[in-house]
Formats: sequence, C-alpha cells, structure tokens
Amino acid sequence: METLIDIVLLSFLVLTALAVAKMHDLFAVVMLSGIYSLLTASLFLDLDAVDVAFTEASVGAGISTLLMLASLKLVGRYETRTRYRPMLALGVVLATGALLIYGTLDMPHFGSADAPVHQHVAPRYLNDSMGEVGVPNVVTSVLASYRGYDTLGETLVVFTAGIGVISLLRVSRRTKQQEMQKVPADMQQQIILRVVVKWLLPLILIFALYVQFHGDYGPGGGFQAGVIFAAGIILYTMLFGLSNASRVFPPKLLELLAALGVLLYGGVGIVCMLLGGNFLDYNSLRHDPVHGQHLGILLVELGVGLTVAAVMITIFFKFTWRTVKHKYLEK
Amino acid sequence: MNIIGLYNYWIVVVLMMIGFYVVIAHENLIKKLVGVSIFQTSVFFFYISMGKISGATPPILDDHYQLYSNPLPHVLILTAIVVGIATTALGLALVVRIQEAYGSIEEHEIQDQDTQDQMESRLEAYGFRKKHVLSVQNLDE
Amino acid sequence: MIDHLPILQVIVPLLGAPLCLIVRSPRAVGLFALLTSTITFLVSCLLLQQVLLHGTIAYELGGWAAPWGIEYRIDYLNSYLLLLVSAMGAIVLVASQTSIDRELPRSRHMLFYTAYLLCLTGLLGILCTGDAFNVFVFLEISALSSYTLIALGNDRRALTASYQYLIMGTIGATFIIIGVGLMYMMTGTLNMYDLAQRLPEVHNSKTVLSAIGFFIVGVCLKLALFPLHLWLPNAYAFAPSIATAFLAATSTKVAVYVLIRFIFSVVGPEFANTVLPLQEIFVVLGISGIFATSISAIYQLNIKRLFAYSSVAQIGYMILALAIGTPLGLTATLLHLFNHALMKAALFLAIGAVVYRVGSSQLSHFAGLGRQMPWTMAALVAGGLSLIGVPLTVGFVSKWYLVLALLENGWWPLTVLVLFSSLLAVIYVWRIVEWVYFASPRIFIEEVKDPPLSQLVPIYVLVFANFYFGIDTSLTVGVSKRAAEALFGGIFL
Amino acid sequence: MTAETLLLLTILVPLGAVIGIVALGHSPNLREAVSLTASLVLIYLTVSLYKITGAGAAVSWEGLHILPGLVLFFSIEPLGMLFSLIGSFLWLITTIYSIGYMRGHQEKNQTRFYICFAIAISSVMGISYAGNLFTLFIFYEILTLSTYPLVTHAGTEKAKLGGRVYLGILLTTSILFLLLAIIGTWYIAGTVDFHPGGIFDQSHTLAAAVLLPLYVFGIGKAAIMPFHRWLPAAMVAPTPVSALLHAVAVVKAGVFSVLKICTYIFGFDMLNRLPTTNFLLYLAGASVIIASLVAMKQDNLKARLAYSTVSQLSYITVGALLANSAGALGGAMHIGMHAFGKITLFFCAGAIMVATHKTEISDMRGLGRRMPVTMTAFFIGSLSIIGLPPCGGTWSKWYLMIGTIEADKLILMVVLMVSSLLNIAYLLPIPIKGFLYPDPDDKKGLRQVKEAPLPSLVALSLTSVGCIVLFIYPQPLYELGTYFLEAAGVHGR
Repeated sequence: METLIDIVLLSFLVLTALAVAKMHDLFAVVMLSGIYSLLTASLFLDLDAVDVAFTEASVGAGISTLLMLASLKLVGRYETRTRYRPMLALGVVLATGALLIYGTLDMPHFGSADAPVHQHVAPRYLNDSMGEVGVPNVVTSVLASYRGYDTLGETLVVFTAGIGVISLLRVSRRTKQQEMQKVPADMQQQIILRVVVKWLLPLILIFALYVQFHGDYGPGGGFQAGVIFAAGIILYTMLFGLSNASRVFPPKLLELLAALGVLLYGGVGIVCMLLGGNFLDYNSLRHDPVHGQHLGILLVELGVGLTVAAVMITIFFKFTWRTVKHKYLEK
Repeated sequence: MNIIGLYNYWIVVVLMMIGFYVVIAHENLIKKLVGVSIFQTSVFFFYISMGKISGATPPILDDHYQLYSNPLPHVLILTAIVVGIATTALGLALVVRIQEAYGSIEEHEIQDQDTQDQMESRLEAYGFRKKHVLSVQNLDE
Repeated sequence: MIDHLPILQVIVPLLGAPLCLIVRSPRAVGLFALLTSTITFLVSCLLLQQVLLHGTIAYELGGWAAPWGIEYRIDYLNSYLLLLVSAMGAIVLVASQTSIDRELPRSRHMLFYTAYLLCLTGLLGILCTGDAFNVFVFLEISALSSYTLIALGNDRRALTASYQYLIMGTIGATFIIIGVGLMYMMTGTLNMYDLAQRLPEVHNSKTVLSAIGFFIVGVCLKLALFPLHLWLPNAYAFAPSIATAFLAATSTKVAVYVLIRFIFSVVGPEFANTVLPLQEIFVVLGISGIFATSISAIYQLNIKRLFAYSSVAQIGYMILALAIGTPLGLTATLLHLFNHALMKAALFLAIGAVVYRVGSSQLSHFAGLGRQMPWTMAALVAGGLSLIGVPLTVGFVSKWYLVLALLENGWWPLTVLVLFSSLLAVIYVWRIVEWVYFASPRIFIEEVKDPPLSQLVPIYVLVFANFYFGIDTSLTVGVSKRAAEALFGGIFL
Repeated sequence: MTAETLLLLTILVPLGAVIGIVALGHSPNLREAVSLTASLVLIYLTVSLYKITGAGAAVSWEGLHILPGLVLFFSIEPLGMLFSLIGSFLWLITTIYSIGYMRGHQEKNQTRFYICFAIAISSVMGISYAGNLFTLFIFYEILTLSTYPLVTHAGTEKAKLGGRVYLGILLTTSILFLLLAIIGTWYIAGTVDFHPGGIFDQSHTLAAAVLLPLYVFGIGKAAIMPFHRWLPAAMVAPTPVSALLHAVAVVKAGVFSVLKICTYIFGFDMLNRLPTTNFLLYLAGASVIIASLVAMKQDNLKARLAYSTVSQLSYITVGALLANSAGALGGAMHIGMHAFGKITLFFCAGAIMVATHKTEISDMRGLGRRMPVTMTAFFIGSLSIIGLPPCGGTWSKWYLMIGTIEADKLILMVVLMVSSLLNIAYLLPIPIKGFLYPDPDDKKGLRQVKEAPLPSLVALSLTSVGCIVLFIYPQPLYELGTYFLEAAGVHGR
C-alpha cells in the first residue's frame, strides 16, 4: 500500500515539476510549486518524517507561495517567451544527472534497514536519547540538543534573511505616514472571511503555542510554531489591513523580537558555559541533567519560535509596504 | 519492497534535474527562484528517503513500537528547509527591487540595459557626460 | 575561559549581530561592531597561540561527543585562517566608520553592520567546525549576509549582481549538500574526522565518487574558480567599498579552506588524486583562469571590477599550487591565501577612500589623483606592487613558494607561464599608475584630498603588513608549513 | 665606525637624503644642497670603504632572513667596489649638472626628480655590494621602479609610451627570465650566494647551460639584443636622467650583474664547458655590430648615443662571456671607462639642448663656435668611447682584444675592431660638423659664445678631464680589476 502511494505521489511530482518548467503564467507556476511542496510534504509523511512534512507544508506550500504571490503582485504575472539557449543548460543538467545516477548505482536500496545510515550515529539517538535528553520526539532531541548548534545556525539564517529583506525593501517613514490611513486591505470586501477569521484567529494562535510547547512529544517545535503564528498574523493583515496589523506589531518591535530570539538561544548557551558546561550543554542548567535538558530545549525552542515568527511577519510586512509604495507612486 | 530498489532515488534525480534546468535555462527571475526551490525540495526528498526503513514508524518514542526511521536526516532537512525559505525570501526581495530599478525581470532585458550602462560609462571615461539615471533608492530615503 | 576559545571565536560576532538591532543608533552601531570584531580578533590571537602551544584543540558543542554532537576542531590550518579572517574583519571595520557615510544612507548603517557581523560569523563558523553539515549551515549564513551586503551598493547593477550571486551560490550550496548527503549515506556520519576514518571502507563505491564530485563542484562555485567565477566581478564591483574589501579579503579564502579541508582531512590527498583526475583538472582550470581573468582585468574601466578579476586570477594561483599535490605546493596555497588577503584588503580600502572623496571607482576618475590624494595613491601602488610580486612584498614570498613547488615537480613550462602571468598583473596595475600620476585631474575641488585618518590608518596598517610579512615570514611560512605537513602527515594530530 | 656600518651607510645615506629632499621640497636651494651634501658624504664613505677593503679586510653584513636562502646579504668584493666608486662619484657630478639643466630647462616636479634619483643611487649601492642573487634582484627591481618616474618625467603621451616600453621590457625580462633563473639556481645549487669560482659543480652542467641564457637575457639592463629596445625608448627622459641611466646606474648595473654572475655564480671553468656560452658570445658580438650600424642612422643625438650604449654594453658582456682573465679585466675596466666617456657625451647633448634647444645632429653644424667647451668635451668623450689615446677607453678595449685572442676567438676580435671603426663613423662627425662647418643661423657672423648654465658646464668639463686622467692614470681601475680576478679565483695572467 505504502509503495503504491509512493509511486502515485512520485508520478504526480514529476508531472507537476514538468508543468512548472513548461508554463509561462507565473501565477500558475507559483501555485503549482505550492502543490509540489504539498505533495512532497505528503510523501515525507509517508516516509515517517512527520516533523519535516509539517514544516514543508507550512513553509513550502504556505509562506513561500505567499511570498511569491506577493512579489508577483509587484513584478507582473507573465513570463515573456524569449530566446532560450537551452542546449548548454541541457548539457549541464544531463551531465549532473548522469553523475547522480552513477552515484545511485552503489547506494543501499531504499528502505533497507541495514544501510550504513542506520548503523552508525543514529542508533544512539534512538536508544539513548530517552535517558540522556528525556524527550520522546527524537527529532526534537537531536534538533535542539545533540545538534543544537546547527539549529542556532538555522535561527541565525532566518535572522539573516530578515535583515536582508528589511534592508532591500525598506520604505521611508514619510511614505508610510502619508499612506497608512488610506490603504484598504487586500480582501476588505470579503465580509464572510472577516467574520470567520475573527473567530479563527485566536484558535490559530493558540495552535501555534501548542505546537511550540508540544514539540517534545509530537511533531512540531519552535520553527513550525513561529511559522503558524506568523501565518495567523498574515491572515489578519490581509483581511484587516496593514495599518491595523502594524499597530500591533510595529517594525521596531518585530526587529527587536527577532534579535531577542537569537539572543535567547545564544544566551542559553552562554549560561551553560558560565555554569561550567560547554556551550549549549544543557546538562549544567539544573542538577538533574534531564531536567536541564528539558529547560534548555524549552528555552531554545522559544528563541527559535520568536525569531521565526518575527522575521516571517516582518518579511510579509515589507512586501506589503512595497505594494503600498507602488500605489503611492502611481498616484 | 525491494522492487523499487533505487526507483525512488531515480525519480528524485529526475526531479532535481527538472528544477536545475529551470534555474539555468529560464530567464525570468521569479521562475528561476521557483526552479531553485524545486531543486532544493528534491534534495530534501533524497535525504528523507535515505532515512526511511521499511515498516518503521516516525521517530517519536513509544512503547508500542520497536522500529523507528532514522531521525538524523529529518533534523538536517528541517534546517535545510529553513535555509531554503530564507534564500527564497531574500531572492524575491531582490527581484522586487530589480523590477523597480530596471522595469523588467527578464534576464536578457536587464542585460541589455546593463550593456547600455557600460557603454555609457565607457563613453564617460573618454570624456562624455553620463545621462542622469533615476534610481529608486532616491525615492526611498 | 581559555577552554572555551573555539566557541567564543564564533559566538562573539554571532551575538553581536542581533545586539546591533538593539543598539540602533548609526554611530554607536559602527563602534559596537568594531568592538565586537576586535574582541573576535583577540580571541583568534589567543586561539592561534594555544594551538601553537598545545596542538589541535577539540571542543564538543552541547557537551555531546563527536560523531553524535557537533564538534569544533581547531588545528594549525584553521587557527591560521581564523586569525586572518578576524583580523581583516576588524581592520576593515575601522575604515568603515567614515567610509560608509558616503555610500549608504544613515538609516541603513545598522543593517549594514548587522549583515557584516553575520557574514563574519558565518565565515568563522565554517572555519571552526568539524562537522560537514554544519559547514553548510554557516556557509549559508555567510552567503545570505553577503548577498545583502552586495545589494546595499548604490548602483542598480548591485541588485542584479547580488541576484546572480544568490542563484550561483545556492546552486553551489545545494551541490554541497548533495555531496554531504551521499557521503552520509555511505558512512552514516557527518563528522569530518569520523568520515575520514569511515570513507576508506567504501572508497571504491560509485556513490562516494559522485559525492566527492558534487562537493568539489559546489565549493568551486563558491570560491569562484574559473569558469565558475561569473558572479564575482560584478558582485565586487558594485557592492559598497567596505563590503568589497571585506569579502575580497575573506570569503573566497574561506571557500578555498573548505576545499583544502575536504580534500586533505576528509577524503585524503592520495585518494583524491588517484581516483579522480583532480590534479589535471585543477592545473588546467587554474592556469587558464589565471590568464583569462588577468586579460579581462586589463580591459576593465572600473577599478573595483579590475581587481575583482584579478582576485579570480589569484584564486587560480592558489588552485594551481594546490594541484601540485606536495607539501610545498600546499604551503604555497596557504601562503598566498594569507598574502592575497593582505593585498586585496589594502587595495580595496584604498579604492574605498577614493570613492569616499571622488564618489566613483571608474578608472577615469582616478586621473591626477596622485597629486590630490598622495598617501592613498601611494598605498594603491604599494598594494599593486605586492600583487605583481615585487621582492620584499608578500606577493613575492607566495610566488617564490609557488615557483619552487612547481620546480620541485619539474613542471618547467608551468613555471614559465606563472611568471609570465605576473606580467599581466604589471600591465593592469600600470594602467592605473599612468592614470593616477600622468593624467591631469578631472576635478579641481578642495575636497579631493586624502581621506580622514580613520581610513588612512587601516590602509597603512595593511600596506605595512604587506611589507612586514614580505620580510619577516616566520609567522606565515612557519604556520603554513606546519599546517601543510600536518595535512599531509595525517589527519589526527 | 666599523666597516659594516660604513657599508650600510652607503645604502642608507641616499635614502636619508630622500627624507631631506621631501622635507625641503619647497625650497629648491636647500633641496639641492641636501642632494649635493649627500653625494659628497657618499663619496667619502665609498672611498673609506675602498681604503679598508684595499687593505685586505673582508666586509659583509647579513640581515632580514626572509626565507631559507632568501637573506639580505651584502659583501664587498673588488668589482662591486669599483662599481660603487664610479656610481658615487658620478652621482655628485650628475647632481651638479642637473642643477644647471633642470633649472635651465624649467622642468616641473623637480622634487620628485631628486627623490627618485636618490633612491636609484641607493639601489645602485645595494647592487654593487649584493652578496647573493636575491639581494641583487631586489635592488635591481628597485632600480627599475625608481627610475620609471624619471623616464616618464615629462608626463607627455610620448613619455608615457617610452615609460611603458622601459618598464615592460625590464620587468618582463627580470620576472620571466632572471627570477626564474634565480629560483632555478636556488633549486639546483641550494644556494644563491656569490662564491669565487662559481657555485655549480660538474653534475650541474646541463642545468647551468639552460640557466646562463636565462641570466644573460634576464638582465635586461645589459641591453643585449633583442632586449635593447627599452634604452632608446628611455630617451624621452630629461638628459641628466639619460646620463645617469646610460652611463652610471641602470645599464652599468646590468653589465655589472652579468659580469658578476659569470664569475661568481658560474665560474670560468663552468662557462668554458657550457655549450650555450658560444652562442651568447656571438649574439653579443652581433649586438655590438648591429647597434653600431643602427646608431649611424640616427639623426637624433640622444638616440644615436643610446644605440652606441647598446653596442658598448655588449663589449662588456662579451668580456664576461670570454671567460678568461683578460676579458674579465677588460670588461671590468670598460664599466668605468665607458661610464666616464658616455656620461660626458650625454652631458654635452643636454647642454646643447638647454642652450640651443637642438636635438637633431643635422642641425648642429657650426655649434662648436657657439659652445666651444661643450664641443671639446664631446670630442674627448668620443675618443674615449672609440678607444683612442689619450683617453681611458683605450685600455679597456685593449684588454678586451687580448681576451678575444686568448680565447682564440678571432672573429670577435674583428668584430670589436670593426665596431671601433663604426664608432668613429658615427661619433666623430658631430664635433667635426660642430667645429668645421659654418653655422647656418649665424649669417651675420656674430660669433656669440652661449654655453649651458655654469653647473652643467662644470660637470661636463670634469668628466671629460676624467676621461683623459683615466688614460694617464688607469691604475685604480686596473688594480681593482686585478683584485677582482683574484677574488673570483682566476689567476690567469
């Protein structure tokens, strides 16, 4: 059964990818790429990667599609059909593909339990993490503790992207003040949606908090929570206007929160150092190592959540402000 | 289960190559970014595939299960997804600015304008005055 | 605290970056970033001292032992480069305090410094880490922040340059994770030193071969090896001068480090050379890159772009030296890595000073500056001489080692080609000299004079370093040699 | 003062003068006083050194260990002593001459002129005392670079073009051939020190056969054909510069290096064994004749003198390559003799230019009546170059001829003799036209004496007297030449 699902989904994937390559309507391309992500997420689920599926669905199908649509609004919908020089590209691609296929020839077969990947390093996570870290979701314990430093780096990547987008799409305060009051929300006229969302929004935010703090036991964690939280705010912005939303989250606050998230994560590491352990060695936080691990993971996940939510909201706001600016310039 | 053996990986390779082709062959800057994300997503898929063990369950420890899939690729890919979205966001912001500065997001149209700029600066080097170019930056600040 | 030096090296700028957003005021942010990078520099000095005293230092992050957790491992090679990168990071920031006023609106200073520190963090992180996937994460931090730094440039072409870099950089990074993934697949580990032990068992598998291929192509994209260098010239030409100075001095160097680390510490030099025709490929690409890009440099009208092409050419020298495949060749690579950073930082800061005063880096705007900005131009010429490889400068030392290494292998024709290529450097440097000293000035205004001391001092510190390390080579040659021998002798020190 | 201090002072005094010149740049009188004082001090220093070493003391100094083998090492031997004596003495005279010339010609950038001049002299001192190839190479390059601004002094398009050829050829040959040869020597012999009898042993014959042409062509300053083009190109320089370049500093540094390398690196035994020696010898012989023929066709006085220099330099190269004591002695003496003769001729050319603005020989009819002193000096200088009594050139040519006979190379003897005849044919017509033809501008018969400014006149009189003195009293040169043969381990005569 699994295999069948696998094959069907994979075929769908190939079709979607081909369609993306063929189509010239960027709107369709973006929607298809969203579908592509969603299909991938389903496959991840099928392959036991629940956390990844969760993330891919919220990021690939959600945020990423949203951002692409936002920029399409600014740059126009159609790709011009132009002189391609596909031969060279095709050559490069085929060579790369050939190297990869060559590489697959000696690979351990898909799904085999005796592949080297399952023999070294990973078994310890599965066998000992309960005793060492005390968190049932092994992905969380590896993510936040064993390879916690990677996750700090990941948070920093998000932060960096935020800095990049802010510096590229900054709009001067003057433009903002002049235009703030006059900008209607994108979907202002959708009254039904407005009503529904008013009820839904608290639930979305609560769900975000659930994902944030339940990451130890089920799929989820700071990153997914941050994205969901941001998605809630974005939904609100679309329906009730940017001016309302940025009154709740002024840009400075968002920047501060993004910075605080990273600082919280790094700070936990520093505290561990001051308490006598290595950087990010949560064991030193409490007398009982497992308690220390719990506390550490809770705090760093919070840091991740903060940064991710703040950065995602900021990025969306920046794109939206740019639209506002364009309208202003047209006038 | 072994019927598909390497089938999974081969499909992944095909997907990667479609994405890669879109990146390098297409001229529309947004489409390139879509290509990048397809390319990356396929790589993610490759990682996740190698972590799968047939008949296993997700790596959330529970007394009912014995066999779990490998959690490490999941962790790596979580990170990689985040990196992917970060790149996409930055890339889109750049595309928006390029559209404002050039009035186009087609590579060859941009190149044509750049060539013209270069011609102008070449002329300028030999004593001709450069035409005034209005940049969006002026409007911002 | 001495025990924690490896992590402090990275964590200081890492936490400094978000703190910039809290400091906010443009002036204060600049000083804060300077303070942060100075501390980073001091840490790197201590770290190098520790490594020279005690040998390799390993640091387990999160307290988890190596293949399970992420490990920092500092040996001669990376402590030497850490010193270089953090020193450049600090020196360039001194000049940025005034230089940036001219090129960026005040509202973006905070963002610039944040991105700068993030970039520094990324580069230092790559250098420290002993974990293959961690390399990727920090590579992306440095890459994303460099895209930002470049896009902050004034010209609209900065945007396209940044976009092009983003696409190429992302392809490179994706190739790197494909490579890492394939290796992980065959060994089950991500730790470089663990990989080095486990790879020999599966050396003959096709998977490992293609893994090596992907990793190397990915890194070569990042280090702008000819013909994968197309993103670099525009990126350097249109970025703010300070960003150019910093990136030119550090980022490609770090990519070269990754290549060296991968070939020598992970795969092992014998294997890399016997199974793959790496030597042949690198020699051909290196030497053709040197010539193609040096000749392009001659035809440039923008000095930043000119030296950007020259940077690609210099990477050709490093790769050529690496391809020799002997300890002497590796020493030459490492020496040139260090020395080239000194030259390019000096040159780009001097150009930055011109942009500060004249507002352009077009060659024609340099006309007659020899009289108007005598000190800056003297520094430019000194940097140029070093680039050519005049004796008593660092350029000579690295070229000497390169030629010696080539001769050791009996590669006479290549030796001649390498020496011949220095003449191309003479041509492009001398074009500038002629503009600077023998053309009449374009602008006769009072304001065109040497930049303030805050820029002149760092420029002259670097010029001095160019001569100092050209005369007293005990540090550079000593450490490069030890690092090269260690890399050839064995992986575990 | 110890001898070592004296040695270092000879290099440092001209550099010290630079500081003085920079500081006093605003006041021409003080500035030139500094130059004069420095040159006097330099003469005092070299003469004291001459006395010390003449008494048999070995003087050397070592410092700056850059790399193994690359050490800044000075050691005085007789040939270097000879060169430094000539250099320091002629610096004084050239300085006196330039004061008259530069002011009379109202040149711009005079401060820069004196600065570069002093640096060039400092590097001449460095070259003459160089104890190993590396030191020689450093000062050789400094000399090239410091004389470049002198060549392009006028700043015109033509000057720039001349500068390009000048720098192009000198740097190309030095980097491409000389540096390669030095590195090759270091690689083969394990040392780059000058050593009596040479540093190669029997087993290195083949390598040495390759290295010899690299050295001879690499020392572009010796202007052996086909690498002589820079010399006529450099004629765009102000005349004192041409005088310095063509009589003292640059070209003599070239042939000096050739001579020194032939004796102290190869050794006569090795040279005689090498198959390439003969080839180079005949090439130098061809240079002698061809350059003389070309000189005959030049109407521009400075260009004619330049080609004459090319020809005369090859005499010295021939002397060095003959690899016997008479040849080496002749070569060494010719360095001095030709220096005095040619500097006189250039001084005269400059004096004519300042006084009458004439540069073409065909315009110089009747000039002897207006400028009797200058023309007489020119006549004496010509005699010295030709090698006729009562001028110093006689002796050096004499020994060179003997050298050719000893080496059993009669063709070369014929070459030298034919060349002397050609010398007569292209040099003597000038004073003849000057004295015996009527002045076309002087139709009214007003024979007004209008010489160049007094300092210039003094200078050229001094050097022409020098030519005669060296005929009557050639002992110092001869003695130094014989000491040189002893020091080089040759006991032929």
